[in-house]
Amino acid sequence: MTQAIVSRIGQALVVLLLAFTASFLLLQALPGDAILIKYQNPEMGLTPEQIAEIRVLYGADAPIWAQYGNTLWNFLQGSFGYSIQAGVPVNTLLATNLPPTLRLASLALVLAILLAFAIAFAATLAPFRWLRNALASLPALMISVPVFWLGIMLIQIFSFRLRLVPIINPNEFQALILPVLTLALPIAAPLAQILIRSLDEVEAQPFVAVARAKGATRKGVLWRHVLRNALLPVLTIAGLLFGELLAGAVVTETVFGINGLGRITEQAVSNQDTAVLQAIVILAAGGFILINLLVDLAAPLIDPRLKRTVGALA
Amino acid sequence: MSLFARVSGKFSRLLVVGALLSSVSASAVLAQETPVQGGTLVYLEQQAHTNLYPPAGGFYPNSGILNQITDKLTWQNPETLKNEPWIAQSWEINADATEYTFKLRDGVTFSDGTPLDAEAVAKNFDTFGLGNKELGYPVAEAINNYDHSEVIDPLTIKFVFKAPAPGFLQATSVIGSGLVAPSVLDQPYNELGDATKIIGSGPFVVESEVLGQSLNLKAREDYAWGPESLAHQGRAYLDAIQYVVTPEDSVRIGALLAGQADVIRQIQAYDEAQVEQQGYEILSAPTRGVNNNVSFRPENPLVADLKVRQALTAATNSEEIVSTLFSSHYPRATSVIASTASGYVDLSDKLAFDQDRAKALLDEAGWVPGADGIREKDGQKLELNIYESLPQPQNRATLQLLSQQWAQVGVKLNVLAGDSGSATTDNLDPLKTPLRPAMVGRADPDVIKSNFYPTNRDSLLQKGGTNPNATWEDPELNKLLLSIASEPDSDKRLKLTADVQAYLLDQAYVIPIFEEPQVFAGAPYVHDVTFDAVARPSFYNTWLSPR
Amino acid sequence: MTTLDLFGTRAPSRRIPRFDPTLVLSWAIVAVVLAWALAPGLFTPHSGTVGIAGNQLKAPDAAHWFGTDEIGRDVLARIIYGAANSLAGAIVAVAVGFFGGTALGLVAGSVGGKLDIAIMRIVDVLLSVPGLLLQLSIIIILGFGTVNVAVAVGVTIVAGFARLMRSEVIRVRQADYVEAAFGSGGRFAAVLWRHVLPNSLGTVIAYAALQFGSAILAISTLGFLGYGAPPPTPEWGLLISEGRKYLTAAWWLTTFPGLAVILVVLAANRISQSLRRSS
Amino acid sequence: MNMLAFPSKKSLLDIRDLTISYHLPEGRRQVVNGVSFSIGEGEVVALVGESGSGKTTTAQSIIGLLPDNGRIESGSIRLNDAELSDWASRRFDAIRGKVVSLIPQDPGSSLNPVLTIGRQVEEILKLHGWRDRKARHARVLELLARVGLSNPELRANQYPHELSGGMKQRVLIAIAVALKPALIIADEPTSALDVTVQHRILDLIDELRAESGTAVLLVTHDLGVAADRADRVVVLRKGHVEEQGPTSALLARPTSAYAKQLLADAPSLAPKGFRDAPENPEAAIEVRNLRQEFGHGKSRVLAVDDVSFSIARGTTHALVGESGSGKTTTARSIVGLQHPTAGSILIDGTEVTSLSGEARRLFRRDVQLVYQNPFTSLDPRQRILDIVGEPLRNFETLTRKARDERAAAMIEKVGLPADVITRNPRALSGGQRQRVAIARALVLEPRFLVLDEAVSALDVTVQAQILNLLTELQDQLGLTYLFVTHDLSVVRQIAHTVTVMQAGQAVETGLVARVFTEPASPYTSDLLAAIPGRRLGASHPVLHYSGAAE
Repeated sequence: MTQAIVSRIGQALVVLLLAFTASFLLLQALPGDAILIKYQNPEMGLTPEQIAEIRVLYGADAPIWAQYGNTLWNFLQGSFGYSIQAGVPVNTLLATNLPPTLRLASLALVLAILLAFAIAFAATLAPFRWLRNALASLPALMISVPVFWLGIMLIQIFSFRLRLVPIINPNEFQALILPVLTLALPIAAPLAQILIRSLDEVEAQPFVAVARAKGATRKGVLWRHVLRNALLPVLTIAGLLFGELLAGAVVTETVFGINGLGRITEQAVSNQDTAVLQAIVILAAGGFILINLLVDLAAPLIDPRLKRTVGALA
Repeated sequence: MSLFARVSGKFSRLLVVGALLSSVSASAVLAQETPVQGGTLVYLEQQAHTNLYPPAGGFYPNSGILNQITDKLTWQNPETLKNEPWIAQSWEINADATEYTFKLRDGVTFSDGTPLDAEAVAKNFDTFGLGNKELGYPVAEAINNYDHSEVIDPLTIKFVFKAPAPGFLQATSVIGSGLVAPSVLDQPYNELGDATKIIGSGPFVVESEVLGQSLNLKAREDYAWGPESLAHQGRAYLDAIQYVVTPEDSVRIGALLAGQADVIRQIQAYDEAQVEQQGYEILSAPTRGVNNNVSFRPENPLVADLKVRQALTAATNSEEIVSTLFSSHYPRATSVIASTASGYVDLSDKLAFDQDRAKALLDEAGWVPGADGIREKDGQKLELNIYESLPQPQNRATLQLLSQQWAQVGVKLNVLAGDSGSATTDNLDPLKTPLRPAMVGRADPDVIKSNFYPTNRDSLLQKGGTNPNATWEDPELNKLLLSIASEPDSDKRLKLTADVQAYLLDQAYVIPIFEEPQVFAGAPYVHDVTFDAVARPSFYNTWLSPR
Repeated sequence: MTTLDLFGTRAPSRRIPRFDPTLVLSWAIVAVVLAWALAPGLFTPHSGTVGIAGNQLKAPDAAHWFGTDEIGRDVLARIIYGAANSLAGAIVAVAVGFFGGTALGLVAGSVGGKLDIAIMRIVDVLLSVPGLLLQLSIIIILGFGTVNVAVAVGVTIVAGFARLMRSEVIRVRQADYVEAAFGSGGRFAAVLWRHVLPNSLGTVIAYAALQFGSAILAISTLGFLGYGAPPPTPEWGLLISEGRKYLTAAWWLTTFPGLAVILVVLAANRISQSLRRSS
Repeated sequence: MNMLAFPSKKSLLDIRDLTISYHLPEGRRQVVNGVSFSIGEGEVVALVGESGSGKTTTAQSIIGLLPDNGRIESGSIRLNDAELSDWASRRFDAIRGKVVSLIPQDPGSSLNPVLTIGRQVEEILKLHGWRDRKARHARVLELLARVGLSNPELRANQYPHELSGGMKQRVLIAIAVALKPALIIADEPTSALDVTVQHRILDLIDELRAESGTAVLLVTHDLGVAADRADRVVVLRKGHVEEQGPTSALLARPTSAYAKQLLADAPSLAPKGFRDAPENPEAAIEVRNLRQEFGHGKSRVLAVDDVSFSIARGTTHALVGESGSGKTTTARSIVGLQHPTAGSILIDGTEVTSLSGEARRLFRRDVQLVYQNPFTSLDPRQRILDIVGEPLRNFETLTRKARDERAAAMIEKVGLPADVITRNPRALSGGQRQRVAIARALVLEPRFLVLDEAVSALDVTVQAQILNLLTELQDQLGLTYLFVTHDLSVVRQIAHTVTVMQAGQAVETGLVARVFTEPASPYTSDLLAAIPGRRLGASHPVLHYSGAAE
């Protein structure tokens, strides 16, 4: 067991290193150049020679392998370099922008899970077949709506038409309602779909009939027997949805004008601020790998049959 | 001249000075109503500020803040475009405009308590005029030929120029010449993105900020040095201003109409009707600079031929663009610079829309229609690329209309959307981008030089400018531009300005489309938002009537 | 035992009748959109790219069912002409993901061993790098345009296809009929081609239909972030994202393309569901 | 037993003209059609029929657990004077477990994998009003002990996957009898279990039933089981009651044609004699000291441990044993699907264990395997003609036409109608599919055929047909069979010689007649004794071998 965990963590580190290398190469392939983008601004009135000097200052003229080595070495020491666009160390940038995104994303994930369960249970237990079918197709509708459009529509409806939640100068709680909802709905949809399918499949298992034969009610069986068995695929998918969460955060933060990792990502791509992007890739990949590692380790707690084997990533 | 907006049938209280051209009252209250002190103004900005080094104030989000927290040596009356005393009580200029001496007002302090004296002013202008390599400060665009400063006494300062600098007096009034405490200029340029580090002498002080998201200003209680000619003296009426960055157009306007904001910047022409219909007010101010235009890069062989450029000018129907996309606040361009800019001459006959002439010119130039309707010459198609410019109002729609118009004479214009990185790189390469949308706002003839001179904005990408590989240049144009920047006689300067306008259009280097305003919208209870000569809002006089 | 194991396998509670109106409707939507893509001229007299000045921002009426946009183009015509771009974009994206992912998954699942481990680590890397960031970088490298955007979206869905294909291949490989095919003298490649591939593809094709919908959404999100096809291309995602600026003045600009996307994505979802059930 | 405590003569369950149908995508399908029977208190009634006969549906309706799409169209189900046919599912909650309980078919999937055994047994007590935790716990341990599980404390804390199939079925029985219900519905309670375990489980049910006077409705496809255990038998076919009556009377003098057929086909009751041993045995297959290990280190498993036997040309050798005995592993080594750890396998002088690559592929021309499950051994996407023709494609360069002709001829030979060739396996019944599998195995005209539980998944009548077919083909083509099975009665019918395996070892090898009549090992005796149908045998003059076990 411990041996399995150790090898599992080893694999995760390999993936992380590969992700670092792949993203380094990808970012090197970007055609633009952050220094030019930042300093080729008419208001600055810099000559091409001056820009070249700045380039040397940032070490952007070193050969690729040396830059790779330097970047990797700095990363290992916990330093993510210097953002050319923002003019501050990337660590500083992350320190201010990571917490709001983490808060947004974790609340959205929690809400998504709650929503998914609510929808799945309603779709399984609703009294009429047409109602069950309608509820079961709700998630499909939810993932058919572009996230940014959803955000804008939510603002229009809840803030401007119904005037329930102010978008300008909201209090801390109000500030989170619409963004969290925007981010949560598209995440909740696939979770709900998996959960509905999973509940259906588990309900068809013989042990459910046995439990019913003991005299348990349908609801009781759903709670005591079906749910825990249906959780595993949901957990796995929830781990994989981590990436979606970041993509959603980019859009949500842009629509709502919130500072955060998502917005930083978008700006860094636009300005080709590679140091920032490299840090974000590693942070996101690390988060993804960690979450899926946790999912793997948590799975045996839900299903005792898995205690012996710890599977590959996710 | 109906450049200011007002609610029809109602009557606006206009500011005592400068009102005719640029001050707009956001409400229909009686003239007798007296301003009320207090309240917080919520101002929605489209983009976050980038850097608050005053010369970086050309960027609207920067200037919207700088204008409240800094004062300038002189105040340019938006009505007369004359420079009037502000921090400088009086000044002298020598005959050939190479020496300027300013007498400063006494008792002015920065918000950290340090005096605004000749030393401080010297430090400011030395940095603006010469830059600072170590700390990364670039040279200010508005200041030409600067040599050095001399502190005569604590309240007298003299600036010396290498060559005549007739535009300097006006330059002391622009947003880029806002005065900051000397300690600010000892910090690296890069760190001035943090608004809390900017210490000015203006009527408001930075209280707090969330970078990229919001900024709070509070009124400075001891402020007592507003421009002399303003009726309002002393501290600002508002207690505070809150800037909230709200990039989505629909969210800004929605928030205003839902009562969550008081003033918003950048309202598009199509939303104006909606705003007025609900009793809100459009606040529009002209920018008085180089008109919104597309500029040619003659280095590109496709547009190197004058006839092609002239043909494209004739193929452009700016009237249609204005009437389709814009409102009365966006007058059709009649010259390179706006009709409200100094030195303007009406050259609309050079900009006449005439498709037949365009076709004839292209035929003459050897471009004949090909099978697909696009003109060809030596197997090459007359196909041009242009990147849309995100900050300009409805630029994507404008360029698409332009593309439709040019298609009618057999020219293909591809409108490119790109990430800012690719756009920046490609826009430096005339072979990739034979055209580029441009505009500059500044109320001095220098603005033409700013836009076209190689070491400034270099709109045409000449040799010696931003494109290191450039080989093309127009020495005659550059000579004209330089002479504007250094002609001390103001009448001669205006004449030269007229010549440059004519020259640019004769050479068809640029196709002006419309005079670009800054359009704001305000709630009915917001009064007396004023604008400087180039449409930067000032909230010094602004007050909120009780709701 | 062949006894009907009815205590065990409860009949699924949400069955599909043979004639399912929602499924028929879904195919009908796809058919209409496909027809739009192939022959847009048959469905609208208006141009999809050229507007009529003076006709701008007209609310929906008899002449322009979905209204007109800011430079006087018919919104319905934009949607109809845009079908080709949107479908082509989604198809290219799914094709990249499908062929790339299927090839990787097939090799990993059938060869196994070290190659499997290596391929799956690559897939893990693809999964762990944020998809949106990958997409944006690829677009910047390849340049803007419908196909490039689609390729970028496609690359990010390779991983999902690869994992699914691998698990399907492993499932099918363990089936008796595959062993029987080896047992009756089949060579590796022949068995792969005749049995493993066809039997693994069913689920993967259902997944492809699902991804088709997601691809349309992903492309529109890129449009929103300013990485869409260049104007005046009438691509649906772009129509929604450009139209959103006019929400206060002209709701129809963003609403109708939005509905078009929602309907097609829903239809793709529904079709995917039916494909999954039948495979 | 409150409301059910009535005089024992009284009928407990009374079903009259019960008609049930399923609402399927293609329309309504009636699966139970006017079924009537009754069960007296304490009585055991067997509901016998093959797949699709409606026996399980009937049983489900009694406990109110019909699938969502199943509906009682007409008829009545009276349990102790209560009419259940129009009850909503929710009303059943009160009687389920308490008055009527269930022993399910497949113990492997009938326990919740994520809950401990103890909690699952406890649940039924909790649901029916046992509030005291301690009392519940004590009762759980008592029940587990009563159904014969050693160390109940430990078992209660274990998860289902830690128990064997037989143990799981004991747990399920504990649940079913926990509240001493009036009626237990036992739905094929032993068909997923090994024969010796089967026997013990049925004994346990009998015992507990006798103890509490509970009636049992025994749903089974196995006439032998019904014969041994039931007081009365109800024979179902296609939703109709073909015949019913007291067990002995029905078995002795069946009146309906179907019941007669069923009796004739039941292997355990088959009246045939043993097959004759070959005159001069020439060993075609020689297995010597075969050893197969799986895994390594701690998780190493010894699946086959020093097994040797030989098979004479043209005969059938049976490899018999319970699950985990190593019989299938041995068979798979012989067809070259896995490499044994040690030992040798000679087929016509060729050492199979050293074959690899192309040589192994070519060897497969001569040795073919038929799988247990005809539902998984045929590619669902191929046409029957292509399935049968595929081996030809692998080994012979024929035109498509020639190949199709040979395949079609083979299909005809195994007794399939010509019109199946263009269909998919899906469209065929289990028996037809197994014929296809045999056709595929024989199309290359191999000399050896290994049949891995090839008839176990089939209904008895179909099973009999396939066995006849195999015998015919052997006579025609001179084939040598290795027949792997858990079912001794089938061995008796088809094999000349037999090897009995237990826990990886061959405990006995010899002629079938000798092994059946004079088993040398006690294990073989156990196996023989566990064959159901002894009671039936007693009433049937021809069958006497069962006595051999005593």
